This record gives sequence, structure tokens and C-alpha cells, in this order.
Amino acid sequence: MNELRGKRGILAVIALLIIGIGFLSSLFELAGNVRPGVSQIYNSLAHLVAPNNIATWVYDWRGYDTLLETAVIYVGAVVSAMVIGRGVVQMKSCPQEPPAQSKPLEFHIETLTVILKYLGLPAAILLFSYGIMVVTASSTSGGGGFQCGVIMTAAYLLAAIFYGKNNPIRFGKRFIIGIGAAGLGGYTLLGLPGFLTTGFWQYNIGADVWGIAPSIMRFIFGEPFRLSLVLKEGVFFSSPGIIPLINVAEAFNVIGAIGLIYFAFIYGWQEE
Amino acid sequence: MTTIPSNLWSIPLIVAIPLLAAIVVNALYDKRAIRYISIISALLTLGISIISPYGYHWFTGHPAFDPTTFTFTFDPGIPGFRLSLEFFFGPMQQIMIVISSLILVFCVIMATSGLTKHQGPYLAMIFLLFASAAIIIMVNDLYHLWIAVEIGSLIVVGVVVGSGTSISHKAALKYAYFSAICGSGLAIALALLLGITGFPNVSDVVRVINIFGVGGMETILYISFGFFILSWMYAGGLAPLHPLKSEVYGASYPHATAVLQAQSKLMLVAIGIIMLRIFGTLPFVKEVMIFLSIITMMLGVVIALLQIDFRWIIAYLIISHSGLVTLGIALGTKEGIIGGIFQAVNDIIYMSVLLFCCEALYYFGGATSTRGSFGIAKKSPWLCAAVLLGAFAASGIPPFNGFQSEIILIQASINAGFPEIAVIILMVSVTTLIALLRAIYRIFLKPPENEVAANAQIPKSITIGTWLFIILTIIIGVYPDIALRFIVPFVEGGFLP
Amino acid sequence: MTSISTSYEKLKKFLDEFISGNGYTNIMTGYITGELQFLIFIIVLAALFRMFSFPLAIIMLILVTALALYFTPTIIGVEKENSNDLNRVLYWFLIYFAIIIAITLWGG
Amino acid sequence: MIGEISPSIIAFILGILFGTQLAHKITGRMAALVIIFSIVGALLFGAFTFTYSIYGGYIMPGLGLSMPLITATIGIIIGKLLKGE
Repeated sequence: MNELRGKRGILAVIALLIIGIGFLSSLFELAGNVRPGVSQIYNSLAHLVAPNNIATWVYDWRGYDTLLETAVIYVGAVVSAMVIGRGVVQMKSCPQEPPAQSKPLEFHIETLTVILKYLGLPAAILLFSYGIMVVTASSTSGGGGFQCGVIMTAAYLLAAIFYGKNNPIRFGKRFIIGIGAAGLGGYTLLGLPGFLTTGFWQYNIGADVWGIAPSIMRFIFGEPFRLSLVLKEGVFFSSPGIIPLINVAEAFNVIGAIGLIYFAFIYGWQEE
Repeated sequence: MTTIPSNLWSIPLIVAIPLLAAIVVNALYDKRAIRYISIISALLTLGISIISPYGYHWFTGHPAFDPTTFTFTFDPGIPGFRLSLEFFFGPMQQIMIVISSLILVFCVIMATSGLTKHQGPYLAMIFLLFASAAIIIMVNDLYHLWIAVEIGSLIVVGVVVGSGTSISHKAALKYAYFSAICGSGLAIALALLLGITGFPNVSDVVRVINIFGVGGMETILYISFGFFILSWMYAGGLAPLHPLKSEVYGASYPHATAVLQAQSKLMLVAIGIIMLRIFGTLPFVKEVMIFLSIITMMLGVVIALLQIDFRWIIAYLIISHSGLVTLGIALGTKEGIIGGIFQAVNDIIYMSVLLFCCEALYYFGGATSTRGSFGIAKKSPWLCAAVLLGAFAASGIPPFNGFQSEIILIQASINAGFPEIAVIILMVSVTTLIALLRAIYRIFLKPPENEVAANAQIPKSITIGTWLFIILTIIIGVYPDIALRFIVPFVEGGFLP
Repeated sequence: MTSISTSYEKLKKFLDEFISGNGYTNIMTGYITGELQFLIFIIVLAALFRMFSFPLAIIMLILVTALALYFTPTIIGVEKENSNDLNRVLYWFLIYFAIIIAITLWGG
Repeated sequence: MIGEISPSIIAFILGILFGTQLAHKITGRMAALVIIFSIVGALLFGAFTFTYSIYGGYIMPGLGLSMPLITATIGIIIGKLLKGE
């Protein structure tokens, strides 16, 4: 921190003060003056799509934005594994210093109590089924895909802590990479039915708010998730369309991504 | 350009094909099929961007809301508020994406032929790098803008880390550190804009600000502009973040640097134009952008003079010439913006020539340091000719393309009332030549003092790529209208038709 | 005040500390060119301040010229400030951001 | 409505998929324990909102079973058996 001592430090503090005053005064001005804008229109239309406003907004109203946010997780995992040593490339013609290869962590599991030893596996299994429940619930409640992935990989981490190298959840390299690829690829390809039939990428042909999809596609993608909403005003039928499928794809992607990070950091990455 | 559809078929494919290619090659990891899949996908992207018509794409198929009649419409000609987020593919986007995907094609061929076996993840990063560049140049809404900058910076880290050396790890880590500051800064800027306007679409934001004003809340706009500038600096490597960005350029393989620099030029143009559209009418905004550009230009070229490695000289020159691009946009006049975008196109082309030549030096055993002299001109006279022509193009010597865009920029700055800026542009181009010729003399021309590989086989892809881009520089230099007819209608038509 | 020839001597002395042998003349050329270029650049940049106000530009011009000539060779300092050390980049980043906010918010 | 069953079916398929990734030996007692736990868990989590039938998990006001949790657990055990070892 030598760079920020003395005169430079004082200047940096003054600079920070200026930035802070400017930023806070802008927030102060904004307080109470936020314009609702497009969100009014969104709110008036949301009930047409699904009983779930959050999932609708995230997956139905935003386009490549959500897809690429999913891809950010994927890229983060691939880059993390690259730092560990997966997929480091060298010029064939010009030898360089050997790439970094990380060693696996050392485990000490002798101190494991009997309870943990016998209940660890059931706990991991129940966490798995909990994660699956969360992702299937997403058609009626907010989000789900990301949470499912995090819960599943938490089970993986838990089992790794309990059992070390003899991890009962043996996510292999190929399974992790494959499920991540299936997730992100599946998410991308789920835009294809809408693209081919209506011309709009990721158009939710199951819900079909604007009535531009062919009825056969509406039946294929909408019917499996159609729910009846019994409200005071009467009984309504609505379908989230492709949103539950996107949620499953998202869950696969997150399991692949975070699983890859855990795998690479716990067991290291050696090229066979 | 009679009808502009709101569901142009090509826009999603330009992003989805690289994305799917990245997923597939990453999963294949070390199979031979990677080469064919990646080359085919790159060629597909190039083909689609060449044949595509112009238009919008409204993702997820939600129509626009017409505030005058309170109806929904799929017609983009009506000035409605866009419910869904949109991309726009126009003439400017077309030429930018075509040239970037041309670079992508050659980069992929070079990478698959010249690198060791486990190249899946690395190629995936390069595809995603192109995808982020394509998104940012087409984007017309705040959400996609943010996510493109965010994923773009993360992928830059991946591309650099891919070479696995300690210097690239350091460069990547430092760059990633600032992505945390600048990425969240851009998020704050966009949140403030969303707060005072209520619309995520850039055209809607501009319209709301023009029609309703900001109600005495200029402070918010200015703070938003400040954070915007940070992400501009970061994405394009403007001063004071140029040491990090130039390290990134220098530490990755030259073929990857070619895509990296194309991506950052596209980011500079796209974010710069969005800033001009939103904040352009505020006082002091253009001045700040002009000063930032000039400082970047001069620091880049002066530091390039001090470097002792050909890769780092090119890295700093890329930074310096980014300053030329942003200068044109910052001037804010039509002429200036034309010059800036044209400069970006030319810059991507001639820097690729230099970088491909630099890649060829790896086949002589990595002789890129100017401390030794290798006499490569004798072993490969054509490579020497190519790098000299590339240097001439970079320093704005007629009949190459650099001359055409720099003359537009010089005229634009004189017409805007800043003859000093014209002087600086001239000095930058002269100094570029000095910096490059220093290295070229030591590495190529001087009689050899150090040994290099005797019979180096330069792959055909490098030779073809280099000469193709040299021919492009000459064609655009002699007949600039071939590029300007894409750029001028975009600017004259009020940014978005 | 320093003349060009003494500036050359100083640069040579600075370079002698870490460079020897082959690269010497080549690197010296780069440094002395960079030095001259940088001087001209900052003088032109100072003149550009007339876009804010004319008297400010004159003051800046005189000040910058005097300071630059006094502190030659400046290129050593430029190279040092250009380091990729994270703290230094962060420092300049903060200064730039503060100046941008100060100019735009309270400049008018 | 069919939208009330399909989550359970998806959960079952996903359970089989992830069940194949288990390597440890699972005894019959452990399987029974896990299923009982999952039923208890299903009671705790309750049925999803907007489900109105027995197969959706809704039994009576205030009492519902989260069917996907149970089917996922069964799926995991079946997946484990399929993989053998």
C-alpha cells in the first residue's frame, strides 16, 4: 500500500470525498422522484403470462440479457478452471514456461463423527431432492433454476467435506462439463421454436400472450404446464409456457458451472 | 431500406451461433472435431452478417406500446415505447461485424493449427469474445449493454489466462479486479438512468429526456455520465486504465489480441455513441470525452516508444489509436463521428495485419524482443514486406486506409474549431511510424546477431490472412467510399433510422 | 531550466543504470523521442484549455511549459506513473473520476 | 390440470439422472429412511400455490404434500439401483 501513503493518500481521500458527495447528492435527488415508466405496462400485462411475475419478467420479457447472464456463470466457471489448468494452450512452435497445475486439496477425515458418517449420505440425497423440488416449483413461484443449481452443488460440497476423496456424489469431469453444456445449450435452443414459428427469438410460444404462435406449438409447449387459478373473480387458466423448461436448463447450467469450480478447486485438474 | 422489420432473422443467429459453438467446443475439449466445428461456425457468422438485411429484433416478441393511441404495435416505424429489449442491425453494425467476423475466421484457423491439444475452452472464449462484441455494437437497451460489458470483460480474462504463463495470469487478475469496479459502476449508471426515465430502451430514454426533461435532476445525469465514462475507459482501455488493457493485449497470443482489439474498438464506438445520444446535450460532456481521448492518444504512443518488445509496442499503439476512435466520437459533429467510426474500422484492419505478422514471429522461436536483432527479412522477405506495409497503414501514409480516416478526423477537428487536436493527430501518426520502425528495424532488417530457427514454416493461414488484410487496407485507402457508404447513412440518418 | 542536451545526458545516465550492451542506442532513441513528443503533447494539451476559458489556457500554457522544462527529463516520471501496479492505477482512476465529477457537476 | 402433475414427472426424471451419479452403497434401511424423511419434508413444504387437486399435492385446507420432493427422492433411489455397482 506504499502507493497510497503521504501526499497521494491525501489526494485520494479528497477524490473519494468528491465522488462520494456527488454520488450521494444524486441519490438524494432521486429519492421519491423515480419514474415508473415501462413497469406500469409490464404490471398490466404480467397476469397474461403466468401466475409468477418474477419468472415472467426474468425469462419472458428480457431476451439475450438473461441468457447471457446465465452464460456469465458458465464463463466464470470455465475461466476459473482455466486458471487451475484446464484447457491451457501453448504454441506448438515455440515452447514456453509450463502452465500452472494445481494440486488437489489434502483431506483429513479421520476425525469424522459417527453421526456424520452415517447421516451424510442421506442428507446429500435429501438435498438433491430438495434442489429438484425447487426447480420444479419455479413454474408457480419466483426463480428456481439458479437456486436449484446452488443447492445441488452445496450437496456436492457437503459430501466432499464429509467423505473427502471417496465422495459418494461422484460427479465426473465429463458429467459436469456435459450437464453445463446441456444446460446453456438447452437454454439457447429453447429460443429456437419461437424463432422458427414467429420470427422472435425466445418468444414464449407456450403462453403466447400476443396470439402470434401456431396453435400446435402453443399446445406442445403450453399444455404440460397449464394450471387453473381459482380466484375470487373466477377460475382462470394460464400456462407459463417454456419458462419451466428454461428453469431446468438454467439449473443444469448452474450445476455444471459451480460443480466445475468446486471440482477443480477440490480435486485439482490433471490432464490424463 | 424501404421496410425495416422488427423481427429481423439474422440478429439472434449472429449471437446464438458463436454461443452454441463455444458450448460445443468447450465440451469437446481436445477432440479433432473442434477445428471443423469452429471454422464452420465462424464462416457461418461471417456469411450471415454479409447477407443480412437491416432491421430490429425485439426479443421475446413483445410489441411496442404506442402512447398516442394506447395500442400495441409490431411496426418499428411508429414512435412507440419498446416493451421488449431490442437490437438494431444497420449499415454501421454490418461493416463492424463483418470485419470482426473476418478476423474471427482467421483467428480460429490460426489457433486450431498452431496451438497444443487442449484448445476447447480457449476457442470457446474466443467465440464468446466475438459474441460480446457483436452484442455491444447492435445493442439498443440498457440491460443488454450492461451484460455485454460484463461478460465481455470476463471473457477477456479467460482469453488472456488461456496462454497459461505467469505474466498472463497477472494481467488477467488485474484486469478482472477493475471489472468489479467498472462493471458495477456501469450498473449504477444504468440504474440512475432507469430511475429518472423509467425505460430500459436507449431510444426511449433519449425520447423521455427530450420530451419531459429531467425535472431539475441534472446531478443524476451527470453522476450517471461519470460512471458511464468509467466503463468506457475500462472496456476500451482509455487512460488511466491503459496499463492494464495494454498488458492484456501484450500477454495474450497475437491472434487472440486481434479479436480482443476488435472487441474493444466496437465497445468504444457503441458505448461512445450511446453516451453521445443520452448525455450529448449536457455542457462539459464532450469536453471531458475529448480530453480523455487526447490523453489516451498521447500516453499510448509515448509509452509505445519506450517498449522493447514488438508485442508490447503494438499493444500500446492499439491503446493510442483507440484514442483516435474516441476522439472522433467525442467531437460530436457528424464529420467527427464518421471519422471516428471509420477510424475504428481501419484500425481493426491494420492492427490485425501487424498482429498476424507478430504471430508469424512465433514460428521463428518467439523473436519479438527488440533487444536482439534477428535479420528475419532475409529468411522471410514477404513477411518483412507485410509488416512494413502494415506499419505504413497504421501511421496514416497514403494510399493506405489509415490516411483516409485520419484526414477526416483532422478536418473534423479543424471544422469543430480545434486545430490543436489536428496537430496532435498528426503527431500521433508520425510517432506511430517511429515506434513501429524501431522494432521492425531491429527484428527484421538489421543483420542478425542472435540465432533464430533456421527453417521456420509459417502456416498458410497467417500468410493469407496478412495479405488479405493488406489488400483491404489498400482498397479502403484508394476507394474509401467502400467503407464510408456503410457509415455515412448511419450517422446522417440521426444515429438510428 | 534544462536544455535538450542536458536532458539527453540525464536520460543516458538513467538508462545506464539498467541497460547495457546491444539494446542501448535503440532504447535511447525511443526515450529521447518520447521525451520530446511528450513535451510537445502537454504544451498543446495546455493550449486546449481555451475551450473552457481563454485566460486559463494562457496561464496553463506558461505554467506547463515552465514546469516541463524545469522537470526534464519528464519521460522517466511518465514511465513510472504508467506502471501497472494496481494501487497506482487505482489512484489515477480515483483522481480522474473525481475530476470528471467535479468538472461536470460544479464546472458550469 | 396437467400442469399439476408434470412437475412431479420432471422431478422423477431429474432424480433418476442425478441418482446415477451416486457412488456409495445404499442399504434398504437407508432408502427407507430417506423416503420417510422426504415425506415429512413434503408435508413441511406443502403443496405449491395454485394447485387444487390430490395429485397436485393438495389434500385439504392447510394440508398439502410437495409431490416433487417425494418423486425426486424415489427417482434418485431408482437411478442408483439402475446404475448398479
